[in-house]
Amino acid sequence: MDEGDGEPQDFIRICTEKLSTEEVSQLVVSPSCGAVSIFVGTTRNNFEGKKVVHLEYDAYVPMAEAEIKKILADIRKRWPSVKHMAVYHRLGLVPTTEASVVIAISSPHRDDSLDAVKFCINTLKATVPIWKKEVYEEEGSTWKENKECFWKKQ
Amino acid sequence: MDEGDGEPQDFIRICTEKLSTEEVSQLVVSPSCGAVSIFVGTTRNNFEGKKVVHLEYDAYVPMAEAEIKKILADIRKRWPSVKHMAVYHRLGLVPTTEASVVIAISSPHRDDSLDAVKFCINTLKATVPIWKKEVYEEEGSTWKENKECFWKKQ
Amino acid sequence: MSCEVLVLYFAKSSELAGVRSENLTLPQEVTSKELWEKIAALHPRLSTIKDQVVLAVRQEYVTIGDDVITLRTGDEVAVIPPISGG
Amino acid sequence: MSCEVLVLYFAKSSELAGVRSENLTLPQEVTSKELWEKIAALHPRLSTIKDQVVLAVRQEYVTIGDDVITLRTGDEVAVIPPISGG
Repeated sequence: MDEGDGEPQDFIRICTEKLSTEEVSQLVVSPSCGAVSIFVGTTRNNFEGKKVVHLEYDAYVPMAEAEIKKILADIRKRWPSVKHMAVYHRLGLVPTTEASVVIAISSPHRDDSLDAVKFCINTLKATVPIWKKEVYEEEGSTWKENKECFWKKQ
Repeated sequence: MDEGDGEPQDFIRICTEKLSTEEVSQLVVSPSCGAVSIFVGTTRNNFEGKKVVHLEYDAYVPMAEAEIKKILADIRKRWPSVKHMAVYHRLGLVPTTEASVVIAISSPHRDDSLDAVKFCINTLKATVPIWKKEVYEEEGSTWKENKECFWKKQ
Repeated sequence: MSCEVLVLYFAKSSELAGVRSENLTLPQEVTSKELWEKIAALHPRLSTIKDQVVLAVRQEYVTIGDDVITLRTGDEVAVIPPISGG
Repeated sequence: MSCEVLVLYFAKSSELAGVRSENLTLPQEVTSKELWEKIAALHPRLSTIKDQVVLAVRQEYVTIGDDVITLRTGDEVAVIPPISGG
């Protein structure tokens, strides 16, 4: 069924540059696939009524890349039809409304890539060592904590 | 919770121009939303071993727009937190690997837009009067039929 | 009483009918089954898709059956083969 | 027997420790609880996150408890506060 698009590929990038949804989605397009599903996490401008001016991301980069690799390996086991996958995460200062994360996955049929994208972002939030600090207009800042973080006491 | 991004908006377009994932996703970005979920339907290069050279889309345009509007209204009832929605469908000749449909939905939290995108593409395939013809390299062409088409005998 | 409606054909139904659209004079009160039979009589090749087709009247789906449709001059009727958008 | 490891601090743990990384001399055999206590003794402000933290040893998560870790000179240990990526 594969016509000239070779082996499944994974693309992982953790960088400070602005993320392009187009660029990340183009990475996973495949002539044998009818579906590309994409999730874009964008930075919100408010939290509990406080205005957020920007966000700042920190990461344990080599471990974050290793944990993302584990997620993608797990996806290949759960959804063997998945073709290409790309996970891009931005670090440093991210203005509100810009993307902090872009995940794109291609598959011959849409259910697999839709479900795999959902699994990928849910697991990323639980296991990948990346941290977000909200900086507020009024005063101060907060390091956020994902409710999905796997060792957090519920 | 909404900071400067006004009322929820719907964007529907049926056109012959090449679709841009970036453009469609930008339409739905909102400062009050942390999530944009996107589905891109791309044209495959093969069907049962036959090489597809291109696809040709026909539509009953005003009714297709009306049916998409019904889907979006339904999504607003099922997922009231959904913010902006965009559904772009391409018509005419579409080369393989290019997008035939792009759906983008924003929401404050990711589960709503992820689930809404899945519902949107599933329902679009069942109810929106658009038709796809695969043109094969070897010979002939076929009008495809979605298995989701609501009146099709199973 | 009859009226003049615009009948539209798409995709396979257009290929079989050999036409994209035409004006037809039809009764004002008609079941969807009678409506389909009148259209299929004009374009016999359409009979090959008779089990897969629905109609749209004024851009709303109407499955083929015994429900009575009220038509008015200027109405749009469409012959809708199985869809394949997305 | 002791060895020299590189200890990394991120996000809130870096703010509390006042440092991004440092070399520490640590025992070769140590439970993760003892490892955390040695680090927290050097940076008392870290105790405010003691119930929320895990460690990473050679880039693999280690929850704080009684399991024994074997360290070697040159190993990377990280103090990992609750994550918030995505």
